[in-house]
Amino acid sequence: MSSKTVERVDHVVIRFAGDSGDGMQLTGDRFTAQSAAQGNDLATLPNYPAEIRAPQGTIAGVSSFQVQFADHDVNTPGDAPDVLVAMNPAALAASVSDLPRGAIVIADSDEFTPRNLTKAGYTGDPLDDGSLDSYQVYAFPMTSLTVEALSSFALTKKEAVRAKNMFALGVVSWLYSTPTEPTESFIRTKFGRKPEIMNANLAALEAGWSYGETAEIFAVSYEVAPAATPAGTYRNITGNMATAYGLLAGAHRTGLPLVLGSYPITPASDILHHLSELKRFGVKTLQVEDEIAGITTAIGASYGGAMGVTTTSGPGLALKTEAMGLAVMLELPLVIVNVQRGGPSTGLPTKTEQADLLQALYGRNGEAPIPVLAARSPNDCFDAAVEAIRIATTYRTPVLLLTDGYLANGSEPWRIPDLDSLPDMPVEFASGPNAVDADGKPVFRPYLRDPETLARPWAIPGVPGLAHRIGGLEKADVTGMVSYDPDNHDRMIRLRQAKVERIPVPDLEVDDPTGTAETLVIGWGSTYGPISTGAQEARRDGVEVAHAHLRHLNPLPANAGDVLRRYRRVLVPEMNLGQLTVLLRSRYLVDAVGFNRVRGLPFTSTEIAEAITKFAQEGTL
Amino acid sequence: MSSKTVERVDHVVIRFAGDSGDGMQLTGDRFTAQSAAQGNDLATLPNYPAEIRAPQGTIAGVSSFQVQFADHDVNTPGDAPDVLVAMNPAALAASVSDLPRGAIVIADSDEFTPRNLTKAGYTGDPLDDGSLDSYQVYAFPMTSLTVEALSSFALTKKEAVRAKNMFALGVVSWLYSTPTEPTESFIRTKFGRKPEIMNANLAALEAGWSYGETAEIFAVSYEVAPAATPAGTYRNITGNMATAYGLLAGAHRTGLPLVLGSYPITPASDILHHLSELKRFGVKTLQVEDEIAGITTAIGASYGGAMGVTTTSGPGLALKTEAMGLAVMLELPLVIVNVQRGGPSTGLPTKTEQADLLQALYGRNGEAPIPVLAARSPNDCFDAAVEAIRIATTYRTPVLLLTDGYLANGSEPWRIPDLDSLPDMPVEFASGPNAVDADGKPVFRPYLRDPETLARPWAIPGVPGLAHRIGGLEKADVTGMVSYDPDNHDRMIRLRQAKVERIPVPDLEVDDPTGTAETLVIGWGSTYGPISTGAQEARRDGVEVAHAHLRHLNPLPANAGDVLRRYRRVLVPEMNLGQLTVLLRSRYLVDAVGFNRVRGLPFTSTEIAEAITKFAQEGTL
Amino acid sequence: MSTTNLHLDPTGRRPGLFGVPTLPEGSPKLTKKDFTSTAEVRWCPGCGDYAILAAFQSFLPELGVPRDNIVCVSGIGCSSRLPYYLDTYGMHSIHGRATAIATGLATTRPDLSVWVVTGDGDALSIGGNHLIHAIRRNVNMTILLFNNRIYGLTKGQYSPTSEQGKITKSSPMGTVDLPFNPVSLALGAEATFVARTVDSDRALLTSILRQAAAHRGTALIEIYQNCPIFNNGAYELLKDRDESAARLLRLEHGKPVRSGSRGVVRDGDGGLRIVDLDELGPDAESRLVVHDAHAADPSLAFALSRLESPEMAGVPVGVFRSVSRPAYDDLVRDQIAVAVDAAGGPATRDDLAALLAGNDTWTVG
Amino acid sequence: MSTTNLHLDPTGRRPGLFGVPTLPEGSPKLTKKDFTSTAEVRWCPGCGDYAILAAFQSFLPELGVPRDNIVCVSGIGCSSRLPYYLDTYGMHSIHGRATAIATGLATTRPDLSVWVVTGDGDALSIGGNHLIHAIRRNVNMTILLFNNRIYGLTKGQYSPTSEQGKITKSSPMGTVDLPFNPVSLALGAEATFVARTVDSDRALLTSILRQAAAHRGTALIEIYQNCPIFNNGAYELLKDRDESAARLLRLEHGKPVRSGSRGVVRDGDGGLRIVDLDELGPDAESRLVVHDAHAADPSLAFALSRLESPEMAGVPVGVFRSVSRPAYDDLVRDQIAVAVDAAGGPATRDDLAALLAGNDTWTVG
Ligand SMILES: Cc1ncc(C[n+]2csc(CCOP(=O)(O)OP(=O)(O)O)c2C)c(N)n1
Ligand SMILES: Cc1ncc(C[n+]2csc(CCOP(=O)(O)OP(=O)(O)O)c2C)c(N)n1
Ligand code: SF4
Ligand code: SF4
Ligand SMILES: [Mg+2]
Ligand SMILES: [Mg+2]
Repeated sequence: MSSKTVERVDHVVIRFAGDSGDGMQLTGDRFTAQSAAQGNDLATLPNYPAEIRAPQGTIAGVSSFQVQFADHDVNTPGDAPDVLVAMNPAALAASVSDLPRGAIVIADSDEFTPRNLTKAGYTGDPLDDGSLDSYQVYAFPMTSLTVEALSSFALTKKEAVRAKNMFALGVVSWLYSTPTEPTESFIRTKFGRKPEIMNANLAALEAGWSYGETAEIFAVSYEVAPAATPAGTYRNITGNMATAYGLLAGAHRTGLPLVLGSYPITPASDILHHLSELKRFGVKTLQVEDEIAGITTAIGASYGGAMGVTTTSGPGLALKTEAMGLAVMLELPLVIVNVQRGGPSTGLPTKTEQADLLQALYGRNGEAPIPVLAARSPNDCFDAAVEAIRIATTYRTPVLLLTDGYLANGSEPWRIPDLDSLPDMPVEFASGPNAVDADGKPVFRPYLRDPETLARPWAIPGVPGLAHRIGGLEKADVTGMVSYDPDNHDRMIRLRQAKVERIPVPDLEVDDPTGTAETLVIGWGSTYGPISTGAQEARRDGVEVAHAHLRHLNPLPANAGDVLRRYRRVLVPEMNLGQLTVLLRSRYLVDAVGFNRVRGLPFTSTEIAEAITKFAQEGTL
Repeated sequence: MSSKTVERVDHVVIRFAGDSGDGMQLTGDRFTAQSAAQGNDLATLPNYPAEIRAPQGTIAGVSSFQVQFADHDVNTPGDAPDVLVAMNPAALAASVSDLPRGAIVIADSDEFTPRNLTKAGYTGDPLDDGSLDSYQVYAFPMTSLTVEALSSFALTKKEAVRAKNMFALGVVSWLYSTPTEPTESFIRTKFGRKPEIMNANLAALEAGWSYGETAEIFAVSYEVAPAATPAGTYRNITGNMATAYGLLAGAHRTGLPLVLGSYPITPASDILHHLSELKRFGVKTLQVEDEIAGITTAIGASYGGAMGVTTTSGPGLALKTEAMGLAVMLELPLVIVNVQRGGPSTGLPTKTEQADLLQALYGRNGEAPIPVLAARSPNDCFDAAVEAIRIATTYRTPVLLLTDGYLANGSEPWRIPDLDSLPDMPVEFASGPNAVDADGKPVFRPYLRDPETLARPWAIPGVPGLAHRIGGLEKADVTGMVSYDPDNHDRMIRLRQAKVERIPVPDLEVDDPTGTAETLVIGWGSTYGPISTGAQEARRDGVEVAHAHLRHLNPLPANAGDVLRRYRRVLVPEMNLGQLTVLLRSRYLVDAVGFNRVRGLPFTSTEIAEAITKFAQEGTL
Repeated sequence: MSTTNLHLDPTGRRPGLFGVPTLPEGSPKLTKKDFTSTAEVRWCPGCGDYAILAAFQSFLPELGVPRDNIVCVSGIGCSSRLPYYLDTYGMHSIHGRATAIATGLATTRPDLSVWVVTGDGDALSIGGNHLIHAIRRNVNMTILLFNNRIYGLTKGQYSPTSEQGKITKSSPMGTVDLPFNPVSLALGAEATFVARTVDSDRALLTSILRQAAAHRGTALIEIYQNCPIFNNGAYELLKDRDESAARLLRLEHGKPVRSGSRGVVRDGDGGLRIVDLDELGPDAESRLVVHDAHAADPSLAFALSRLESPEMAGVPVGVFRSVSRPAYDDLVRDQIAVAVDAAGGPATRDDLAALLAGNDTWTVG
Repeated sequence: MSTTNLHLDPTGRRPGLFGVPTLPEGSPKLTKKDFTSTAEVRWCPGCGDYAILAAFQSFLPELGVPRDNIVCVSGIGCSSRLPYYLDTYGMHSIHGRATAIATGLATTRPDLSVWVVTGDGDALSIGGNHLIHAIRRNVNMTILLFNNRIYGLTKGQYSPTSEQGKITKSSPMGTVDLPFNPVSLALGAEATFVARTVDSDRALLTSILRQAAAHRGTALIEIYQNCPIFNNGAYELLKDRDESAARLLRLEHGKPVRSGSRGVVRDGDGGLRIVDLDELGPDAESRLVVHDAHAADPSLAFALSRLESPEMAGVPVGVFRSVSRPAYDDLVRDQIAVAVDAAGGPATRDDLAALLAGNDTWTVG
């Protein structure tokens, strides 16, 4: 035990950055688990190139993982890193402009070779030339230190070098006093069948920690106390995993088997991967030929009495729109998960964005209303997925759940829910006649609606006596026969609309600490973190601002209009050109003003705070 | 010449109705041509079942064609027929509720057999039982009269019976004094190679005319004087044909060859049919495997330097949305024609609707702005298609042209334009470097924009020295390289948006005869006829109302906000649940109120007039 | 005719209707009428679809399956209206997607007998991809492909099976696209069961339906169907009594391939050829190709499929190929069963709770 | 090597590059470098795509076509990034649609040499329909299908060519889908030119590219490509020097199909079989199947395509089929030429005016 000072800090933002091959996502992920395990609250932002392997050593090839951990509630991965771990010059070059003065830079000096410096666009060596003077730079030869530490193992040089990320993790773990046990047990599980590699990784981790402790280069080390989170058992979870688990748990509560029809697409594929691990739970995952088959196999599954789900991202959603119209006409339960990414077209596949809202609401031929909801944080994906299934099964309708690339890959601690706390949502299939015909004979009317929910019966094949035909042509009210009757069409259009509009959704809550704010900032989806944090920052600067966040985009909460009209000024930050703004303005005729950034990255809380401040004071941006 | 009275009337609405096999569309079409040839203004409404042949004799199997012809400007096919030609009981049953008191009913009594009456749902014979007492009923055995008239021809009975529609046309032509020459020459051309059939049809037509003249059953005959239309040469044209010709004429003015990639779909297929007849004009039509191939082959054609076009209807548009995003990213000219039909899903394929507006505006992943325009009448499809090509080529952008089933199949007289009167819109391909690089070397920058139009150069393969790569990933400004840079993405999103927003479109014109109306009725697309007529009717009833009609839905005319805000009340009739209403409210924050009917049929001018009157007086509907 | 039990699995190899319930012992036999819905049939007079519908309705009682366990999924087209006329569960879906919908349904419900009705446009144009993928996966469904070589419902444009040079509304100078041969395409896509028949040959269609029902996996039946309105007489040569005898090569497993006085022999270039038997001399019969529908290698079936053109000189009908390969949906269910077994039984509520918790938890408070 | 002139049409039959301009007489020969763009190549170290790119860039100068008349269209996938690395016109389009885009382009521009680069997912999964339709139409394009039997770009899910039982991120218990054999599928879709090669065999790839370029219509080249990251060693058996000699059956037109001590003979069931030559006795050579790439009937080519499985015991590489059939885009243009000729020349402004007027006009005023 060394006797160095340990300083308490309330939050830290660390960015691990290196070449795509350097294992930075894993490193960040492990650090996150460690910090979570010691009870910090946290939020993460993985960021990597669209190529599998962009050219080594270049800025385009940099992969990074940022995590903010704190002794209090945090909702964003932080705007500016307090610590940058730069495994090569390109990683430094890509991040340096994000660093605040005084930030710590930990660099692998082995990698600062002339060749790598040139690849990163440096003419000199930043570790030497004074250009980093405003930071605390700790450069040491991580690669060779790792290789040296592993010299006793039967490894090739390449294999030994590959463990340098664990060395880096060891150093940072020491620096922030985070326990390495979770990583150790992870390494044991992951490399259980390759003991040499397992031990080497453990040794590298250990070596990094010892290096921090003994090498006398760090003047102090830090400690972040656990956050005062509600009692419960926690785990760390990404949005995609939470979505997968939410779908499973939702299906469980309905009693229906879960069937996924899907086609891989970044950043949604992990939902497919997670669900395909759940065969034990009876989950069927059909990886099919394209997105159209994804949704139509799911429709086939729902028709058969399963909970049909399809998952995709932007371009895939575009391909599903025709079949979504069929699902509207069939009035069968279906959940479509769209993990939004940068668009238009192929756009920025690995980046985040929220520009599919209007597509979700309106992107179908004809009047084809679909409930739309959006998750606000990685772990909220779980609840939102359960809610999507609840709505789909209760109202017999396709439901669109929007998440995004940031939620999908970002992670945060999640209090593991008690299954009994989930809504109870048993499903009843039609089992017999539900009407009588003109002659008083009992008959089955597939489009006779529940007067309260307007849901039609769900009559699955195999039930004696209920055989009926459904399809994409307009249906006659009640009987479900094909009908070209003008008045019937108008009635059915309005019934389908009413069914969705009448879904009761929770009132919009407003966070308005003083109760006297005249400015409302309202958002939806993954901007919850930056907006709530930004609002707090603005309040700290003396700006009165209220914050409301929409989960239900269709239907909107009944009180939304009242809320909006209560404020003199309404600001709508969105990672698009103003899509919620369109919705709110048209619905409530309030002069909502958009604060729009479409950069493929989440907002920083600082930019939100600045926008709020300016808008609250000047009424414009 | 008989000496019966000929009465002048200013307009007449005739509906020809019969079984799907009775040739009513042809009959209506021919009568239209005759009336057009004598200089009447007119508008038509064909209406037929979605099945190729719905069961004979049933109401579901009725096919009808309605035409209004007049001695003045008319914009609708009329609300209620003055004359119904009913070739069988089902045709009568399907139409009788639309007839005003005193209307003329001409029926083929041969078809009023017990079997047919039952099929049509009659328990008695309406020709006998007094139920038609409020109409002027002329029932005579058209079938046997036709067979008799053709007894000298070497025809089977079936062949002879098939000519009864010409007999009916002859009768009606006599009754309204319309010249049969256009029909005669049509018959000669159509059956030129089957002289027996040709002569039989001519004879049946003649027999019908003579029957009217000699049979003493009609007390009077009528005459509708020519309308005072602007000087020029006219023809009758349907919306689909006008669209096809507009595309050809537009391409002609740009100097580009026209290439259509399409997949058949009702009611858009006729555009494909018309264009596939135009090989002589160098038009290439590729009927491909699906709608996605339709748009992507068109993109390939545009990339190669042709005017790429794709045509479809609702469900097909839904399938094209992903590729529309690609076209936005590529910034290449492309015209997408969407002939709207009843939705959602397969919906009502042969019926009209205008519920694809929001899909047109917003139905793509990411921010993917596309100019959208809508034709207002069958012949306006020509001008709108020319305009679509002008915008596509000038701004290097996909353009969406909306028509609908009513326009597509409806027809009206069209003053044949002088080709020189069409806008001049030559296209210049890039031919050499357009910039210099850092070293002063001339280089080609595929995304360097024209400062005025923001269009990028159109550099087609084959031009030496301009080789470059484009694609669906985000492009770097100016260079067009792939870029994941956050600021570049934001900039490009805004540039693409600005390019579309800055397209100059003509100001919105308002028809406000007194200049003092406080109520504005505003519409778009094919509702022009019923709304303008309805507004006139309302004015006749003393209601002051202004009418404006949008052709450009994106971008909207610069003065649209001013216009809307000038009126105390704004009414928006639409054949959907209020899609333009969403747009106007969100854009201009005016409390526009929708008047919505989604019946698969055009509005009647009467219902518009009533809505206007109520809304102008009470402020609500 | 087959006496296989279509439902039970005594041998370990699953028969066609494995898992689908049978009618209760002693319950009255179903008849064609039981399979006739009340909806009015809306095809044109003379349409070949009528004959197919009638044969199908008459055949269905043979399955011995309760009506309610039969589902008919279709796309869009004249042919795709068929589900409305069948008094079973049915879905008239969207254009081209019936096979994908049926894939989802079959995988979800082993107790259903799933039928797909589609047209040449629906299956081979817009739906081509789903078709070939269903076939390679071998999903339990029988596909009735009504091939009238035209788009009927949209009023007469050429389809992917229209002969080259065909004049239609969208090809006034004749088409330039070479048509697909659906049998060859299916064999290229790893089909386990492919057959062809003609609308008017009820006996053959019925026998093929029977064999298809006995087949586990995807069975594709191409049915030459006349569209009197837009493509009348497309198969006239095969319907004329004299002509058809000469032109139709009725495939029977284990029998030489022949038709009247002509037979099929191997050709020099690796394919097959139709020759007059006289030409072959005295041992003609023995030199004819013997049909082997169960051959592991699809090459013979493929070679037979090539005989159809040009101009229907010899058109093989019957079952080209019928081999056994595990069905996709069975395998999906088997994997789940294995996973459940391996874990010691179906997942419980606690298992779900454990899953949600994972291995890396911490507890607060 | 072929000495055909790829550009001119002395015989009436259009050669591969008919209509595409040649480099001006005497202009300097192009080299690989001329076809190398400045974009950084972004594939993983060791990816098979590098070798294919290099072979392709080295081959292109042979065409004698100005760089600017060459267009490379791709879909989405690792492989589909290739156009960025080629200094020609190029389009990296959307997933699965490259063949359809190329169809539009080829039909519009007879003066371009059109190449499509695609992957097993891009071409056979989402793009399967466009692929088979391009093939049946025989549109002028050469398709390089990089088959690594995996979805590379999306990080390792199984593809339609992954072997059954393959464990991937989306198939933790192994896949249950039977893979496509791309050569069989193409032949079933009426292909006129189909070939197969291996990324590492530059000579073979180059020779196939040469033959494909000489072909008029759609040429499909399946290239076995290694993905060291997500499916390493998929073709290891074919790359090992000893193993590959035994396993690769190099198809050459007019030559017996053999590999080392083994050869291909006809099998009883209509297909082909690989046997040891010793087994065949003294006249072994003469009993081997002789490859006929130009056979009008695709049955032999199809039978050869079936040899690939199981387990790559004998994998035919080279050109399976190369036959002449008019290309779709030529026919489209020909029809236009005929229509123009029939009308006495290209339509004039007056013809357009007359068209707009039609036959049924009236005049007011
Ligand atoms: C997405 C979409 N595109 C196009 C159509 C129009 N459409 C309906 S059926 C059909 C083709 C029908 O041909 P086929 O499948 O051969 O059936 P048939 O009518 O000949 O029985 C087409 C193009 C549609 N309904 N949906
Ligand atoms: C519409 C759409 N769906 C899904 C994707 C995601 N995606 C991109 S490439 C790809 C598969 C790539 O596999 P393959 O074609 O074999 O190419 P490889 O990367 O192996 O070279 C997928 C599923 C996409 N870009 N667009
Ligand atoms: S159009 Fe042809 S296929 Fe369709 S119903 Fe009529 S006859 Fe049958
Ligand atoms: S993931 Fe595989 S196919 Fe893609 S670049 Fe890397 S090695 Fe090549
Ligand atoms: Mg058909
Ligand atoms: Mg691949």
